[in-house]
Amino acid sequence: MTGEHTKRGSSGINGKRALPRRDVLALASAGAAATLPVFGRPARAAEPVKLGWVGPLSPPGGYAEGLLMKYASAMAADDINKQGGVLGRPIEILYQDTRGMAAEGTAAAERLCVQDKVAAIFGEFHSSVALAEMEVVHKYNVPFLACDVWSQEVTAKGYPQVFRNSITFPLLDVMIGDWIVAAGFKNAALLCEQDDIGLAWRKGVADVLTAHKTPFQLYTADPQATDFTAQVLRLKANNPPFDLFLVLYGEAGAYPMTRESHSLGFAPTANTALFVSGGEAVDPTFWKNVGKAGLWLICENVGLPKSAWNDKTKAFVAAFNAKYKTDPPGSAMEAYDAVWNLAEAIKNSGSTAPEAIIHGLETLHWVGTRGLYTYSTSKDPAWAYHQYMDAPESILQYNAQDQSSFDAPIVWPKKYATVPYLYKKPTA
Amino acid sequence: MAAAHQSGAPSLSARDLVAGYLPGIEILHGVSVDVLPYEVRAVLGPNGTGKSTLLKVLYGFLKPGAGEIKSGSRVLTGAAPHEMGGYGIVYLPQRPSVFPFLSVEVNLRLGAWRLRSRHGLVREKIERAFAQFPALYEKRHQSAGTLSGGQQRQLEFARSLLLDPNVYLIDEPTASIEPRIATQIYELIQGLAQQGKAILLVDQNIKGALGIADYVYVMRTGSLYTEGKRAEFGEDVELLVSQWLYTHHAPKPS
Amino acid sequence: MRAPDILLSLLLAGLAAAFPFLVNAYWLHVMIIGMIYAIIAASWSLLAGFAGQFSFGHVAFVAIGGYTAGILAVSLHVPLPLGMLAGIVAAALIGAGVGWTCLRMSGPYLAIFTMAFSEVLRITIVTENEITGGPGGLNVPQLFHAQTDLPYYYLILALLVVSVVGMMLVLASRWGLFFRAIRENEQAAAAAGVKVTRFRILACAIASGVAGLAGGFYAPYIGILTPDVASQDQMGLVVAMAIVGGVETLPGVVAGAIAVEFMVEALRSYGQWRLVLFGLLLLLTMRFARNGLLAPGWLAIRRLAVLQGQRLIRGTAD
Amino acid sequence: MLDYFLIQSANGIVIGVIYALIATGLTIIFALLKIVNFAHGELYMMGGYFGYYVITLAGVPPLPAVVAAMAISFAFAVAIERGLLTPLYSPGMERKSDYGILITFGLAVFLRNIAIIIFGPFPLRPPSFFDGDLVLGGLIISYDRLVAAGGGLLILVLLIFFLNRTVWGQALNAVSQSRESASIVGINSERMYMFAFGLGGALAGGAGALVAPIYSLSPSMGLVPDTQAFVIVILGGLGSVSGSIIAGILLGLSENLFIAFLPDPNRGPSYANAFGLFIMMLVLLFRPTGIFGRHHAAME
Repeated sequence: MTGEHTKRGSSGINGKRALPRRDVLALASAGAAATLPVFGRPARAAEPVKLGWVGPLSPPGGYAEGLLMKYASAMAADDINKQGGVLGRPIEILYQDTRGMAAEGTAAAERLCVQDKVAAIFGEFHSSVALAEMEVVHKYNVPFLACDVWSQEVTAKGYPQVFRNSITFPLLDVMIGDWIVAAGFKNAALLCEQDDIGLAWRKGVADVLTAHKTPFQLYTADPQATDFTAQVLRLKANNPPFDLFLVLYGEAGAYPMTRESHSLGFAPTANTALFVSGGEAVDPTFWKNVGKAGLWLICENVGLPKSAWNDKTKAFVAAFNAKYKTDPPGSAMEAYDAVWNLAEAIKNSGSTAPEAIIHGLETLHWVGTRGLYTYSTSKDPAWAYHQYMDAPESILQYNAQDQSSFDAPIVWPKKYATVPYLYKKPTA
Repeated sequence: MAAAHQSGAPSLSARDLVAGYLPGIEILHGVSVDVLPYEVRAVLGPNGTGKSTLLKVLYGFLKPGAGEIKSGSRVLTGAAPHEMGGYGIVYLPQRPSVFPFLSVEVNLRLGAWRLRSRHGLVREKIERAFAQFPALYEKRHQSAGTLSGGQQRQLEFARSLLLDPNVYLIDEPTASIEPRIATQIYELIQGLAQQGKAILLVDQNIKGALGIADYVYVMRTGSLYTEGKRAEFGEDVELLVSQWLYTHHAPKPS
Repeated sequence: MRAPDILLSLLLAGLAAAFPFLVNAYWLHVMIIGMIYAIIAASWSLLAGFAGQFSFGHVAFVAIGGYTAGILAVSLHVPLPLGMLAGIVAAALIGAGVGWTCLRMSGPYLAIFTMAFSEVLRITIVTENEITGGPGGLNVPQLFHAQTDLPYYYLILALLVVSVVGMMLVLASRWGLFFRAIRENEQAAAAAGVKVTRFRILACAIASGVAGLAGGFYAPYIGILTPDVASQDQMGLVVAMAIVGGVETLPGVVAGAIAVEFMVEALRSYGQWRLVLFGLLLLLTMRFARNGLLAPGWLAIRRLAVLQGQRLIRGTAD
Repeated sequence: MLDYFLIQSANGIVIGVIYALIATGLTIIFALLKIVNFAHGELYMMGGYFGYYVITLAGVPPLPAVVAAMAISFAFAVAIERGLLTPLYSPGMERKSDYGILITFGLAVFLRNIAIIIFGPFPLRPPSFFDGDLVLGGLIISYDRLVAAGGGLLILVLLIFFLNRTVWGQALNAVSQSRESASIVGINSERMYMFAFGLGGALAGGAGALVAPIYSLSPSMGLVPDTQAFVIVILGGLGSVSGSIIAGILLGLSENLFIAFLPDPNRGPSYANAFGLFIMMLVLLFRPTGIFGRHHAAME
């Protein structure tokens, strides 16, 4: 916390006097003069409030989700600016691609904090990258509202600058674990991609299953893998047979996996249920890719279930649909709300200073597309700190091919459930 | 030079060729040669003097920095090597140019690449070549790389004859080939000349080359040292040549 | 070294020392990353450019250096400087081992063998997450507890100078002569009495050790070490840096690495288009300026400096 | 147990055929141009998308679309060769293999990232060749996989026929053995390089179009096949087409069995890619030019 002064100070040493020289040097060494925003201009009347977005837009990161989050953020900025912006200033979002790599995240955050001098940063999709970015925002004291990162470490570190408006594994895992027990599954196979998301998810679910004494078996595979025949056949041949197959994979793997698992007669079948975690099953091209294999598939949804939609959710879904010809997944809603959260925090505390934004978020009481946002200040448990504790989460099971995720029956938790059953066995 | 022209117009002539592999390093400093039908013309000279380079320039592997190459009235300077066959020029490099992993038959077939769309004609020509070189027919399904050095040379000649060329540029045809076979190869070359081919022969085997040469060029360090008809050099020409060359490559009198 | 060289070197040294005070913290960070890459690219150049072993797995040694330091610090609480030293030793030893293993390989076989080594290492780091932290990353403690990057900057500057000058001295010695002889023609070198085996392995060990040093610094500086360090993308970036700088001069490679790093960062504002543009720039550079962009530029500057210097001398003489 | 082994083997062979198809393209490019094409996986990816758009935009049925994808891939690869690779043929060019590696690496970065912008980040899947699965006792193989393997096998057979029995194939082979000798018989080597790169691109593109209904298309789909193809061409010997086919099928088979039988089920699939690489490293140790390799170290 004291660091910010030193750091800010050190860039202040160079003050206005050194600016031209600094410009020239940076420009010359960059070799791409036109691309660099000129910094250090005197403030104009309606200088925009700059927010930085970080997230994957290219491989090896989860660029598909990243792009949807970027779309949603841009929509939020538009909507806010149409209403006159915040504190009479328009919102401007600077987007930084992190490629899902920690070092890229560090550089992106450095740039946003130091070069672009953003008021706050939001977004991200990979926990490992968020953890690297957090060190930077902590150093420069810039508020950071993490969206689709589920590792509990993010909030558990207790950095005052860091908030999260998505669910976190402890919440998700408990929900999935409770559902598994309630639905009466006896033997689960967990298969996930070998990366930060997959491993954290696997560990969380495994812990819950262990606690519930539900037998399970763990498998991991390369995140780039697309051929799962051998793996699925092995799972199918397992003795005792698995009655639940839980998968966490990026789109490029999850879709062929779903098709393969269906075509080889493993899951979803009357014997084995298929649960695809991570949001792939609510993405725009899900049905085009899996076809009939997606029928009876189960997945979690981190958006507000349709039954609980408010006017903002309805408006956002309609607008997103109109603009991008697809339903927005929960992660897009998180990004959309994140911009609004930050705008509200700035508005309420009347300043873009870090402390003001942090205070604004801590005292936030605002209804968005995913319900009523409040951020916990309790550190018990550690991950609860600055966590949106009521982040919506539910489990749905498709019961028709090409069904919109919004229309799919919700089986868990009971407060959102739209059908009386917990799990519908596929009919042959 | 005047004497050379008596037997007819040259099939290939080069004037004042200057060439080198690297910028600034010249290997040929202005060499002029003529190749005439019914004649074997030998280029002799010590190692590293630019004899092979001369052939490479003539065949288009190396573009000359200056000078001109003509075939009749057609200017060939700057033409690519794969076009040379079209002008009736054949090049036989020092290391046999057969394709070692392809069969003898396929090697021949590729020799008729220019005629590839005329299947019947190609087949006929290959049959004729096999008739001329029966040893090759026996090994037609074998990879060319498994043939002996002499047989590979035979294959090259057989292949080149498919297109009935009129100029042969030959580089050390008997390098690392046993003497008995070497004699056969020189006879083959002489036979080609008698059929009216124009032959330019670069050789280290001075005795062999002089045995069939009608005309001799002697090169030293990138330029012509002397030239003249074989007959003008008299009987002890070998000794003479080896004296010019001051090299240990001069054949011992046998 | 001639007078203009000394002059230019002094100028550069002054500029390097003053750099942190000329730019903001973001560009300082970019510079530090650029210098880490400079060490990696220069060591790769030693191996590929001078010793003729085109390795496509050099980043594996960065990972070995980094993970050795990181794991020692995290699991066994070994002090970081000691861990970094261990990382250099480990990288050099394993590098020597790999060099010994691929003694008989050359060209594309060597490139792909080393790439495979690097991939196997990366997959192992990913899979053995109990030890390495897996893809989620290994949290490495900080080296300095200062609030600015200044100490890191001066440390990496020193490491860069020491390693590059060290490698230049090696290249200027008899060893460097042997490296080049082996590159030009292994058989001929062996015939001339060069101990080919020994010097091929030696080149690998030196280059790998230096790469390990870069990794050892990278780990605590970024604070989190992920298996991507050893990815093929990173390797390509390093090779691109070396080529842009002109593989045959180490200072050129250093400049190339720093310039490419600044360029990649400057392209940030293009979002999704950034890597598209990077790929395009790489293609255009390779296609139209094959000898690198910087070495010819450097020569031009040097010529200008010599000219100016002469004019100056002439001016005072008049 | 025997059933399980046979089923796994059958699937392994199906995958192996696809591997072989990708790898033969890589090996042909290497044999002629003497460069390792680091953008080969991206040509595979582009071929898949070409097929997809031929189906969805032009309404061509899936099977003919594979042929169309190969034709477009051929033209695409030829354009790349003309634009980027011609400097390789100039006699004064030094460090040809470095140039080849870097230019194709830059191309891979460019194509992979522009694909996200052009084709969108989400996986796309063209319609099936034939819906449904073949069920033979315990053996279940989707018709899409059978078509992909069958189509791949057919392409490979045609390729072998082309290379060995037609004069154009023999000319390609001739240029790969000696550019100089090829010029002597009148073959324009540069045109053959262009043709070889186009052919390599068409083979990769055909593979991409064949697997599209099985794996779906995504901009990053070329990453793994690229590594696999390297493994295969090394095992088979750079430049050896039949070697690549055999090695491709063996790799598909052994990877599948590795996943199927590794005692630690958790790590198996994670190490599956490393397994192939490891085998390749072992082979290189004992045969530094691959199993069936001719000696093709550098461009002439």
